[in-house]
Amino acid sequence: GEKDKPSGKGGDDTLKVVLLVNGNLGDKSFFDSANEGMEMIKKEFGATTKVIEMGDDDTKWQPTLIDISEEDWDVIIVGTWQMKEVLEAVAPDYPGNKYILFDSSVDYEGDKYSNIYSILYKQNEGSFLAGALAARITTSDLPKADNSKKIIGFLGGMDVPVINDFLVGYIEGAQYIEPDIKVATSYVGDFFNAAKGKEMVLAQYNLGSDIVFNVAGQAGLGALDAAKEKDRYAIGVDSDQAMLFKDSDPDKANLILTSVLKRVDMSLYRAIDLELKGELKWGEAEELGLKEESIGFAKNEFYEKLVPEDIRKEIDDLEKDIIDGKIEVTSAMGMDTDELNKIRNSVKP
Amino acid sequence: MEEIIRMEGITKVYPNGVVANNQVDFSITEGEIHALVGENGAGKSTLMKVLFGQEQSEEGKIFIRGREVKLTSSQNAIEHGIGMVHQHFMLVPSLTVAENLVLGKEPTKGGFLDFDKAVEITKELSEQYNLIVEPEAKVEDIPVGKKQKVEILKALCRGAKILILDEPTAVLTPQETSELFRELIELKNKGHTIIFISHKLNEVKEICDRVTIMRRGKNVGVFHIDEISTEEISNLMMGKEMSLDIQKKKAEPKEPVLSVDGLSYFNVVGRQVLKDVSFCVRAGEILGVAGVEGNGQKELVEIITGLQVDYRGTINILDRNIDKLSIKGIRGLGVGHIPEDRMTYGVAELASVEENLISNRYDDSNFQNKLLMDTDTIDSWTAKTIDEYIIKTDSSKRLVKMLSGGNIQKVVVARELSTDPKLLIAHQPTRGIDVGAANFIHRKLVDMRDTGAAILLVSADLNEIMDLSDSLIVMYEGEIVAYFEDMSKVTEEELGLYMLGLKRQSEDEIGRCFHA
Amino acid sequence: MGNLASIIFTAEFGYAILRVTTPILFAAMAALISDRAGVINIGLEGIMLMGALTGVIGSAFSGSLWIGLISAILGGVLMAMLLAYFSLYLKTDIILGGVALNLMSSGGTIFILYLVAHDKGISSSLKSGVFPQVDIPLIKDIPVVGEIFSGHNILTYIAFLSVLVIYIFLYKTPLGLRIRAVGENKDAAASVGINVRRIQFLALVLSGVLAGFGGAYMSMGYVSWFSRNMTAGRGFIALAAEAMGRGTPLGTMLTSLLFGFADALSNSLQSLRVPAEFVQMIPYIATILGLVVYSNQQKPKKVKGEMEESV
Amino acid sequence: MHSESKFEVIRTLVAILIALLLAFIIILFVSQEPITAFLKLITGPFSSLRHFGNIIETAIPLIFTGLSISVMFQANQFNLAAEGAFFIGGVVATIAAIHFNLPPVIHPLVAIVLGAVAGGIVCLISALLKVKWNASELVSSLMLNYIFFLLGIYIINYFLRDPNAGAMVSYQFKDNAMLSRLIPRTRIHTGLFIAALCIVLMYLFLYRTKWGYALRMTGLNQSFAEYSGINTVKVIIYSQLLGGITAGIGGATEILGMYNRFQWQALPQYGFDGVIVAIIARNNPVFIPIAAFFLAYLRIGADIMSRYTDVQNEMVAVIQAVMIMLIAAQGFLAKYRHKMIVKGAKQHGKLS
Ligand SMILES: Nc1ncnc2c1ncn2[C@@H]1O[C@H](COP(=O)(O)OP(=O)(O)OP(=O)(O)O)[C@@H](O)[C@H]1O
Ligand SMILES: Nc1ncnc2c1ncn2[C@@H]1O[C@H](COP(=O)(O)OP(=O)(O)OP(=O)(O)O)[C@@H](O)[C@H]1O
Ligand SMILES: [Mg+2]
Ligand SMILES: [Mg+2]
Repeated sequence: GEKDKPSGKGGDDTLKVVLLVNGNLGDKSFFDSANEGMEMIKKEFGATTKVIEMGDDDTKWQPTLIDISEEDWDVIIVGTWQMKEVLEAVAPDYPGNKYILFDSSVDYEGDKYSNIYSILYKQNEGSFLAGALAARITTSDLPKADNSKKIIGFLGGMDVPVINDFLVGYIEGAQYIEPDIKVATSYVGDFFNAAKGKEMVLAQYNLGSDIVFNVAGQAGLGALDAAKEKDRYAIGVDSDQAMLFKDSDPDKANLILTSVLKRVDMSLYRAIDLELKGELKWGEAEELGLKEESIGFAKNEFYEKLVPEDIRKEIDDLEKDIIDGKIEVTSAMGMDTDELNKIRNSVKP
Repeated sequence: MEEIIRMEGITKVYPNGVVANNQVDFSITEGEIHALVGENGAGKSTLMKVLFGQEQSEEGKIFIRGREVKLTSSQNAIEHGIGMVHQHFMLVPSLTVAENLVLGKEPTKGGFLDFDKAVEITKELSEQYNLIVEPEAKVEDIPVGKKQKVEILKALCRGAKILILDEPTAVLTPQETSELFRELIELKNKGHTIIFISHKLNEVKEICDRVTIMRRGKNVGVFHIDEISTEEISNLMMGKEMSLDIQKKKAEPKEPVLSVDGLSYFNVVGRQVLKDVSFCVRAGEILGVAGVEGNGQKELVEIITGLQVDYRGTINILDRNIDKLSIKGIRGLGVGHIPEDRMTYGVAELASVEENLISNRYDDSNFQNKLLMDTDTIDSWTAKTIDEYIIKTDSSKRLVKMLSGGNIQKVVVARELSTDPKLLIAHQPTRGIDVGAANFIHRKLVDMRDTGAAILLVSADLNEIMDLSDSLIVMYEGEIVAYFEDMSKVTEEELGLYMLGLKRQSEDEIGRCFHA
Repeated sequence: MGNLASIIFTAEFGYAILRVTTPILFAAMAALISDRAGVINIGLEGIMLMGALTGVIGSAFSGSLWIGLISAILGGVLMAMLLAYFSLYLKTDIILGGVALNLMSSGGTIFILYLVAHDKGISSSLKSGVFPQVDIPLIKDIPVVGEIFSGHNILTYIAFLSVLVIYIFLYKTPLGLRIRAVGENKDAAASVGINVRRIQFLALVLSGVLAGFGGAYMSMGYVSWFSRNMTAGRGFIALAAEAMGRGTPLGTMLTSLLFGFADALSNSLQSLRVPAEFVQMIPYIATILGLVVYSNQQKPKKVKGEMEESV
Repeated sequence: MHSESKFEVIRTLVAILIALLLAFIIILFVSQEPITAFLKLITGPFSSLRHFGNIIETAIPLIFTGLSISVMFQANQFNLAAEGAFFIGGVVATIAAIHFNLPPVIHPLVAIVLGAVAGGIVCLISALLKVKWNASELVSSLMLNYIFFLLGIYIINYFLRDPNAGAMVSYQFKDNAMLSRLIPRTRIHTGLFIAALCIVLMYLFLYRTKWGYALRMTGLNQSFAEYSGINTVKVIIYSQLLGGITAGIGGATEILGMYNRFQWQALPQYGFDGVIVAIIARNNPVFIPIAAFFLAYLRIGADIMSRYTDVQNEMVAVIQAVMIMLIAAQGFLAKYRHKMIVKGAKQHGKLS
């Protein structure tokens, strides 16, 4: 469905921006965040915006992009790696259009895509901090931590690069603090089976981990349920999950120490802002991380309340080191399966 | 006597377009046994299903004791005191006799089924009408004759005063039949009215008061039984005169074609169904197998034709051991098989007449044209066969289920005989079909014998067995208990004694049927 | 392997099996009831999903858990009635009807969720309830046994209780007798004046009730929200469990537990070093193995044909 | 018989009309612009060559799975593993498309043949389980779908995954491996010819060869087939093998025609759609393309509607389901049909 119709062809000079979601809204993470970005763009810049959900059938994405490209839009936004090749196939046919690709980058060699701006996220930076925090917590003497075992947990949606980028950062952060840490890792197999996510996380808690980081979309909400059931700690992702449950389920919120935020909204807002100022670098990819505030680490009231000050201080220092480039976090992007397995297996409990 | 039921102008068209009843009037008076006869497909069952509320007619009215009623369901008819025993058993095999009996009007205690009460009801009823059954036996374990009784009790249990019996004797032995007749007379004396459908005109003559004759969906006459002869009835049924007895010359048996030696068989539950059975069928003879159903005939036929494996003993067809042969392999030796249950084994009712006719030779090389089937050859062969066997259908592409019972059986017979088999296993070849079609089939069997085929005829119909067989074996509890080399010396009554296990020949006498 | 043992031989694992089994058991009982009446209900997946959604909506708007449960059951029953109407009255092929029902539900639940909550993924903006966990007196104090059997969601107990109820219903009540008669030989049932269609309709409705319970457990017990496609194939698994259990309540319960065991195992094993894909296969492979082991031992009739083709 | 087929047409049309009416009513309730939305749904698919092309593109995989299901259903084998066979067909074609070096035309053909073999194996397992252990093929096939999905994902993940890609997808296919596009500005690919060929072959197989004959007789009455000497064990096996092969060809063709690398993350559901197509087409290969086209038309219409208006495309799942159930409803309009038959019987003088 649409959010708003573009007002007649050409004519007025309001900015017209369209977002194509290759999936559906309501994921409580990625696409919802992009949608919020569109709201901000509409509100702050008075732009005409529209959001189109293209559903899960990937054969429908290209026709939709072509349809939209033939309409009159100033900026067409698509996201994820899956849309990258679709965009590469379509964009050169419409040199007059401008496209933004988030969470992936087209292949700029050969100057073919001068009308595309790509945004990449350094989610590994955020999850590095999460890993460091988790390692500190599990060895601490906090009430719900089990400091006899150095095991922490990770729940991924699917075994795919973006998720593994989170995982690698998480493991690296944890090892930075506690070299012989163990990380129990499970993948739900999809991003919606919350019950399965819950089961898996319960199993991780049973294995002795006392804090679990979920990066599994809706399935990850099962992880938070498991935390509540077992009264153990959790780390959220994408949106600020503690605040999400603050009113509806305070017990749960009280266990979510922090969330790693992927601020698609901020990055889109930033891009349109730059575009209006005439500063956006078309034909290039930018990597945005902690520094650009496109990756965030939620420091909300629960974080303040639950995490002891000395640990918070340590995390702040780490964050600063990353922003300053003193710590460089390994990325799983482009890593082959063997290498990844080596990392995963090295910390398996 | 008062008229208890009157049906006026009943017209029933089935969804497939068959006009099964066409403006039928039908009436019965209280306390009579009324026969309903007609060829297969004449519309007898349909008319009765309309009366039982099971089928709704397009046109027509039904009156019970002069009052018009609308019968829209069996429940309705039951409430009006009508009960029906169907042509095919309507029982739930895994339930007990008592459960089957009370189904639909179960006795309860505190909301739960009252099993004891059900058994009690069954016992009472069974004693009252002298129809003896075992209430706690599972229906799947009891013999056919008993099932028939359960069916009748079912109707009585629901307070039926008018009983419709659709071909109740088709599956019974002479002894069972006369037992049933005694019970029917008793019911009649207790004030019940009975509608009796049968193809066996002598039975009709025996116990009925009046007879209604149907032909092609119409009522062609109602008579007092004393006013009409069986010949006249059958002429009216068929619309033309027809001779009923079969002309056949004496058999001249030659070498054995089928020899069965020491055959034993245990069924799935481990019961021994066949015990050391040995016999031969020779070229040019029809060997009849008489016996009450369930005495091993079915298994015998299934083993010889390859439908059943895991037996002990030796079976040779034309000197070839069939132990290692598939059904196809056995058929390849020149074996034809008219199965007992035509709707289960004999045809695929949703396939066309043509497709049904070629099922045992569809891969013959003369039906093949390289990779594809040669439709021209098949079409012309089919047309010829339909002609030869006088199968009534408007097209060879018509679905078999649209044919009448007699014509369906002709399709089976045509298919099995047209390969010119050296050995034909004919199992109940005319069960439940009309006289005309039955006669036709009997004549074909005799013709085949005359051209040198060996025929094993298994039938529960004694008339058929006595008329057709050249020699005869009788089976009882999985054993051969008698062998008659010459049929002229056998009487029906004597056969009955062997069939019921009351008499048994000596081993030597029996051994003569093994001609090897 | 030591690790494996340390996972399986724990009270938590036993507890997890019962928890994982609950929705499957409900659905398997639903499959059983309709199967015994002679109608295959492939639409269980969709019925359960709809129940999960309507339960959440009912609970959120009434603020009452029990109204939520009733809504879930109603949602399930409505879907089952739709299937029953089409397959029994309009003679739609029951397998196609089931497939269509699943299609309708997977899209329809999202459509309704969007209308109600303006969200296409998850109902977390609706404040729906969660069924309470209950401790069983006495049993809860027994070590290990108590940890495994006590403290479950109330719906888990209802699920296992339903096995007994269905057993009694099928074998000890008039209606159960009629359902079995209809399933085995509907002509026979019809001939004694039983309205076959009505019995089958009723069986499908009961099947909808049970699947509705299963749905309620998914969204108000297992987790506390509805999310798209959250039943994730449990309806199909239940069909397998029922087939494997050969249509008897007790057998079906055991096979559901077997699946629950396999699923719980796969959830736990992941944290160890086995590729995720293979671990996730365990429940399905277990089901197939179960089918093989438990399926009719009687050989298909004509194996002889394989030995030799012709003379 | 003639009036019979006339009736089928009428019933189908009425079913479609009712479903569309229902669609319109739902749209009235949920939309600010109901007329536009409805028009988009109906006319959208024909509004441009590209949209029409989308229908054909969508119909191609449906034809394959429809054929696959229909051949198995004709043999009375309720095997739903076409879903898994389609998926694994795509996976295996991917292996060939990435690892082989072959000339054009040959390359996709080899890939498709391998996909066919793999698809065949999937459905064959159900058949063997049934023949050996009497395990219900319906149930085992539902389980096999999951197993082969996971196996396929494992293969892609561990052996074919492109580490430079940002999602779990394979390397790109060799250029030679992909099926060429037929009509500019659409993605209609040469898979359409393969589909057409499969339809013809399947028709000839089922209705003109002895194996097809044996298969149909087994499906109509297995006892009859056995009694006639047909080796039904063989039929059970080859019907499902063939169903799997057809689905496998479908998966391979879809992957090589519509994608340049493997990127399915979940079962694409074409197997279940195949059930719908097959049943609407009454399991007859001749009607399969019509049914597939119709289903594809509906789905494209829904996409276009949701793209241009405020109606969610999920709504169409409801409409589709109702429409499908009505079309397949033998008893829908049965009274009217019966009247027609009685009238016909009267006209033919069968009633006096
Ligand atoms: N359910 C049905 N659907 C379609 N046609 C039917 C149906 N039942 C019977 N017929 C057809 O209606 C005609 C009359 O059938 P009916 O069973 O009433 O004959 P009948 O006199 O009882 O024959 P039989 O002696 O073989 O039992 C036949 O042509 C038969 O094929
Ligand atoms: N679906 C149908 N459409 C048209 N005609 C049919 C159909 N079904 C049966 N018929 C024909 O209607 C007539 C009456 O059918 P019925 O079954 O009563 O035959 P019948 O005269 O009893 O045959 P027979 O005496 O050989 O058993 C037959 O000629 C039969 O071929
Ligand atoms: Mg007839
Ligand atoms: Mg009859």
